[in-house]
This record gives sequence, C-alpha cells and structure tokens, in this order.
Amino acid sequence: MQITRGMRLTEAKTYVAGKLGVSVLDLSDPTVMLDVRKELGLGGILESGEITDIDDPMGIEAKFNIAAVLDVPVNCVERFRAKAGRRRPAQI
Amino acid sequence: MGTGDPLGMEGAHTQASGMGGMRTAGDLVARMQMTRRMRLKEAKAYVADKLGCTPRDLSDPSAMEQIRIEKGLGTLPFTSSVRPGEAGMIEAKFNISQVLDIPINSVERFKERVGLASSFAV
Amino acid sequence: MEAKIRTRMGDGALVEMTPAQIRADLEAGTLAAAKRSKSAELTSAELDHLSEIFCSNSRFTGVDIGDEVVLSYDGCGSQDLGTRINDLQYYEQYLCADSLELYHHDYSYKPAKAVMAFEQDVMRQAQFVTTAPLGYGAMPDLGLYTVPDGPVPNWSQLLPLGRIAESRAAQEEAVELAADDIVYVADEMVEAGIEFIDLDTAGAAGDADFLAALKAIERIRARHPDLGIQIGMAGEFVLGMHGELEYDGVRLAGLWPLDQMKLAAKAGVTIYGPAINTNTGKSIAWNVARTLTIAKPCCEAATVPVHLNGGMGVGGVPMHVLPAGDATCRASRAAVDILRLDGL
Amino acid sequence: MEPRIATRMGDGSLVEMTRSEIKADLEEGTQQSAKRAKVDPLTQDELDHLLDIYASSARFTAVDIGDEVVMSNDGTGTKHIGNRVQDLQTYEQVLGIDIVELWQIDYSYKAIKTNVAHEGQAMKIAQMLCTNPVQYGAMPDLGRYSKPDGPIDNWSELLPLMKVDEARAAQIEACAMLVEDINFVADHMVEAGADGIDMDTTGAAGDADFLAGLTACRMLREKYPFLGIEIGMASEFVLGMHGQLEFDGERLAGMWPKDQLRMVQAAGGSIYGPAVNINTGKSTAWNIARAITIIKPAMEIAEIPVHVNVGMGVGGVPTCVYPPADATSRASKAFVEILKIDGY
Repeated sequence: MQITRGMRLTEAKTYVAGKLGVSVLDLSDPTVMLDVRKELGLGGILESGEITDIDDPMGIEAKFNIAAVLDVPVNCVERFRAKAGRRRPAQI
Repeated sequence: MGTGDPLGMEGAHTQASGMGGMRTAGDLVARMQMTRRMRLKEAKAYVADKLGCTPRDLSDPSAMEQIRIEKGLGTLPFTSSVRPGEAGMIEAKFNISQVLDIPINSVERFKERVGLASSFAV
Repeated sequence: MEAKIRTRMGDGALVEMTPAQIRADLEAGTLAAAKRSKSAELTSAELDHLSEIFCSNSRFTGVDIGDEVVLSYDGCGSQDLGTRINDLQYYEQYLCADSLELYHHDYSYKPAKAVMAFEQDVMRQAQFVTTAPLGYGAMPDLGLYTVPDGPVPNWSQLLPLGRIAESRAAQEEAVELAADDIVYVADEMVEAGIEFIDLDTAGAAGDADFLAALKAIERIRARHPDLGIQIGMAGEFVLGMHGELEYDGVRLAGLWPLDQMKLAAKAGVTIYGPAINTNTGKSIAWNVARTLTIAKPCCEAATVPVHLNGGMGVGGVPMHVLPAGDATCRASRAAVDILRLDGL
Repeated sequence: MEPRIATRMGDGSLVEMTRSEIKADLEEGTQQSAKRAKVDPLTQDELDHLLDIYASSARFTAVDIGDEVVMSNDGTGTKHIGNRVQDLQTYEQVLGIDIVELWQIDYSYKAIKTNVAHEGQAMKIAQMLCTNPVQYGAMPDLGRYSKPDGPIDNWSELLPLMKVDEARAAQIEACAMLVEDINFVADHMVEAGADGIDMDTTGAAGDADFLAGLTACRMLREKYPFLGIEIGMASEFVLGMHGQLEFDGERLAGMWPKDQLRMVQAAGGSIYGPAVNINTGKSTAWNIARAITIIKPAMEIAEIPVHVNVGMGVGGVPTCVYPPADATSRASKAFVEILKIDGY
C-alpha cells in the first residue's frame, strides 16, 4: 500500500487490516498471519511444502490473490494476464 | 532416452534426430503424445493444423520462431531476441493450452489457486 | 490496575498477562519441572532475572555484550531456493551461523546411506566454498527399520498385542542395523571432508533409538579420534519403548538430560544437545522456567559443550511453524543467562 | 585390399572393420535375434539401409530434415551444477529436449514416498519456470520391498532354497505395496502440476515388477485422463521371477516388446519405451541389427507413441559412460528411419 498508494504507515496498516479482517496488531504477528495468508491464498514461507502446502498459492499465484484482496493493481500480475491471455483475453 | 554424459547422449540424439524442444515445436508435439496418446505422425499433423503450418515447419527453428512469437508459445529467452513482452514459462503454457485445445495440469492448478475460470473439465 | 504485558502461549498465540501472572507462571513452571525430573527448583534470584526478561513489551531482547554463545544449526536451509550449497553459504554469510550442516531432505541415516556417493560429491564442493565448520546430519530414526518401511517386525504393532519379548527382540535387531548405517555414513562423509557428524533427534523411538546412537558414536569415535560428533535429543526423557536396554551398565529408559549427557560424553560426543518440549497450553514464561529447571543439572555437570535445542516446540520456543521472534529471543537469552550454555 | 572403416564395439572401443565385415555383423545380428525372439529377420532393404549408416567414417550422422522425433529424457540433468530446476531449464533451453523429467537421486518410488512434500514443491517451482512438459520419474524397483531394505522376505534368497510358493507370495505382497507407493507419489505430483509420470526401468525385478507398473498405470489413467504416463522397460524380455503373473489374463513372464507394448496400451499408458540390451563383445552394427529386429514387431502394432530407450548400454548405444556421438547418432538415425519410431 506504501508502494502503490503512497499511504503512510498507520493508514496502510489500517487499510490492510480492514481488507484482511484482522487487527493492526495481528499484521506483525506471524502466528496469526500464517493462518490468514493461508486462508486467503497470499503465499508464505515454503519450507519444502511443509509450511506452505503445494495447494497453497506461491510466487506470482499469491500475487494474483494479493491484488484481488487489497484491490490494487500489481504490475507483474497485469502483465501476466496480458501475456497469458493473448488467445482469449476474456478468459483471464 | 537414458544414461550417459549430456554431450554424448542427449546432445548427440537431439542433433541426430530430435525435434528441438521449444526451439521448434518439439514440446507441443510431445504434449499431444502425453495427453492424447497420439503417435508421432498424428501428433505432428494435429499440431501443424492448430498452428496453421506444415508438419515440416514443426522442426524448423526458423519457421517456428515466428509462429511461437505470434501465438505467445514461449521462446528461448537469450541471444538478441530477448523480449520481456513475450509470453514465457507458465504464461506460455496458458497459450499452448488454448492453441492446442488440451488441458495442461500446471495451468489448471494455477487457475484454481488464483480463482480463474477453467476451460476444461480436468 | 497492573500493567498488561504482551507475551505468548506455548502454541505461539499472543496474549496479555500482568507481571504478577507471569511471575506466578515462572514459579509454577519450575515447580512442575523440579517435581517431575527430580531436580532442584530455580533459585529466587534466577526467577527474578526471568521476570525481568519476560515482563517487558519490548519486541526483542538479547544477552549482555560479551556473553554470546556458539550457534550450531541442524539442517541448514529449506532446500527450496538455489542449491543446498547456496543454503550453506546463506547460513554462513547472511545468518552468520557458527557451524553448518549439510543434509539430505529425507533426514534419516537409512535413506542417506542409499545416496552416499552423491552426498559425498556435494559435501566436497561445499567444503571448497565455505569457511565455517561444516558437518553432515540426519536422524537415527529407528522406526524406518520396521515393517512396512524396513525388515524388522513393527514393535508398535507387537506391543498392544502383549508380545513383549518379540517386540524387544525386534528393537534390538533394529539397533544394530541403525548403528551400522550411521557408522557407514560417517565413514563415507569423513572421506568427503566433514568436520563433524550430527545425530539429530536421537531417542525419537525410545531407548533403543538412543542406544543405536550411542553405539554408533562409540564406533565412530574409535575410528575417527578428531571428528566432531554432535548429538541432539528428541525429548527431555528417554521413553522406555524397550525398557531394559542398557549402555555402559546404565538403564536408558527414563533418563533425564543429566544422565543422557553423561552417557553421550562417555560414548565420545563433542557436543550434547538436550531437548525439552514445549507445553502448548502454558505461557512461554512457564515453559522457559520448566526448560531451565530440567536442563540445569546437566549444564552444571557438563564435561562436553552443551547446545540446548531451541527450535520450534523445544527449549521454550513456541510450537508453531513460524516461531515469533519475541518469544524465541526471550527463550534464547534466558537459557544463556541462567544455564551458562556453551551454545544453542 | 578393402578399406577399413572406424566403427565401435558394444563397449565403446574404437575398432576398424571393412564394409563386408560390417555387413556380415548386421546379418548375424538380425538372424541371431530373430531366432531368439521368434520374430522375422530384417529385410534386405533394411539391412542395406543400415549398412549405409554404419559403413561410414563420418563423425556424425542424422535423420533427414523434417523427420525429427520427440525427445523425452528420463532423469534430466546431472544434479551437480546448480539445482534441479536449473537442470530442467538447461535441458529445455540449451539441449533442446522436448519432455524434461524431475527426479531425485534415490531413483525409486519407495524412496520418494517419504520425501514427497519436498519433491512436490520442486515440481511446482519447475512448472512455473518451464514451458516444456515436465514429468516426474522414478523406478518401480520392486527389490526395495524385500529384506534387508523392506519388510518382505527376499525372494532371491527363497528361490535357491526351492521355497517357490513363499517366493511367489512375497512378490505378490511386494507388488501391492509398490502399486500403492506409485499412486501415492503420482497423486502428489499431479497435485503439484506434473504433466506426466514416468515409470523407468520397469520390469527390472521381473514379471511382478512389470505387473506393478501396469496396475499403477491403469489406476492413474482412470484418475487422470490427461496425464502423460510413460513406461520405460528395463530390458527386452520380461524375466519370470514369479512365472505365473498375468495382466488382463495374459502371462507376463517371457514377453518381448510387442506383447509388452500391448499390455502398456491396455493399461492406458501414453508412451512405451522398449529397451534392448547391448552385447559389449559385438560391434555396434551387430547390436543395432539385433535391437531393431526385436523392436520391429512392436512398431507394427503400435497405437501409442514408442520412445526407444537409447541410453548407455541399450538401443545400440555402447555401454560406456561417455557414449561416443558417432555411435549415438548412428543408432538415433537407424531407429527413426527403419522403425518410424515416435521418439526417444
């Protein structure tokens, strides 16, 4: 939110907490965020499939979901959509 | 193929009789063998038809480079043809799946994980 | 009203407690541990010091300048990024680990044996590009020798049927197979240049598992007098899955860290790592007090360096895959300050 | 005097032979194998074509432009440079391989089972970064289930003691465990995005090993209609280690490539890979005539793609770790032009 929207820290934390449905304190608590990120498909530490399962989004997959959850465009996701969808853009 | 040092084994076979992978259309023909169990001739004819070229073009790197760029099927990302705007890696597989009209497992899984609609019942 | 302190439970959950509650938990933790492991409770001065560490909202804490200890890492890196050698380089150069450990992802000596030629080659390459002491580690993992994974009858199936004698015979057979595999891997790895071998999570399958480790260590020490040998335990208490096994005339079942350390030192280890499990339903203050109480007799009597296991779910660190740094640093500092540890 | 041509023996050594000697070796190779496999010898046209390929001093030869075939690569990469995903990228982007394969160094399904989370993660990363089809491969490797590696009585020890019934029962038991393990690994790999599953060196432990491969193949085909399933054989002839095992009512022991292919087709395989072993004491000309004679009946009935095994020691390629490109390229051209195969 700082990068894309230029929000100051307090504002950015409040915005993200609102979108994720958690408290501002939770945002820096790994115990809480593991479950939140898993539930919303926002990616995480891999540890060979032991923390983040292979069913959980990782890398750019997670960024697709981050863009949707935070309601911000993510550049590489937009480019992926354009490149991977050249046959039927409506599909992607 | 089998065991042996890469130059003497894979290097020699690919030069002697290999289609050339994504340098040409080898990966596309391979997908028809794997997913639809098509024999070589049938698989080549199918891919050529979908790409609108002749079976011989499929192992011709010069012909295939243009076709792959045009259809976003992925090209080798080095030499002077570096094009960040071109589809590559899993992006290219989205397009390959569409062009060949076959499901690609990793693409379907990707769609599932990011909530995109699937074109196939897998 | 008394101030609220942000602290954690053993499962990692963030909770708020008053300083009085934290002090009460520290006292309850040391009392429970003293009773269970038949050791002395922590002194009042020690509990005061722990109170200071835990009754703070600070995100981070550390030992005093100059009190730093050696950090050894079992299984360096996640093996997801780059290569295993890159993992070792990151640990050496970014995390500044004091010793490094190469490992096969299937972290037991039995599967490692099957790929030894390849492991040797990676070890050789790794030795060329790292400076910190570099060893090889895996678990004795006695269970892998039982049906359906291995050739020996499964004692976990025999015991509920009351077939005690057969279950014991099976464990004794597995001890020899495991010790052979560990010694084989150590020999091959010494040839590839290791500076130490690590037997991690020893005793996971009970007294027979611990015995396999001790027997292997004795043989490795005889063959390689200068090799570092590290043992890390699976739990605070050796489970009597067999019940009658002895090493050097000492019955293994029921041993606590002090006696574990004595036998390990006798067998020839250079570093001993006690593991004291975290109770997820109690606060980390309670867990740390308990850990220190159990480990203290061992640390006081130690004849070899002691590296307390401080990973997820042991040594007062929460049982959560992403252990919160605020909890880990408190467990770390408390253990070093009170136990005068040699390492973690 | 007839000029001498530099050519190779089955062990890779360079020898000089005259055109007439090469011709005689081709004829002897096809006659000998036709008798052994009870198939027709090659026709005169085919032998003449092979003579053109083999009676040449050129360092390299190749198929005609437009006749190229698909290259599937079991066990892609050496694992010694960078990581496994880099191996796949290198083979895709540098060597021009059409189907690359992720594998672990302990190349058997039983060994992978305990490590499957890590393997799945690597497959997922590989799928993100590769455009080519990426399959996962390993050996069925039935021997792994017998003592001392596994829980089942060792049939190779029972058979010399004439305990035939026990040996057979042991193989059937092992077969069931193996089918389960292949399914377990394949399920996980499909979930991770794999394009295909490769069962390599199938039949290495005889008919029970082959039966496990076929059974697992059929189960996977029912679950995953899109999945590439490649079955590569261990050798030309299915050894009757059990002797009475059947698939779809047909006895597997003693099957040659044509019948092996029929079974793979019936089981739902996507790609079948016949393997014909090298006789190191004979010339490569003798060996290629033999391999083509044995595989030819399979090609006449093939409904699915056939990728001939042409690695070190099979398919006319000498048994040596540095297969000379003159011999490899001749074998490559011979199979494509005489048998019209679908790939390697």
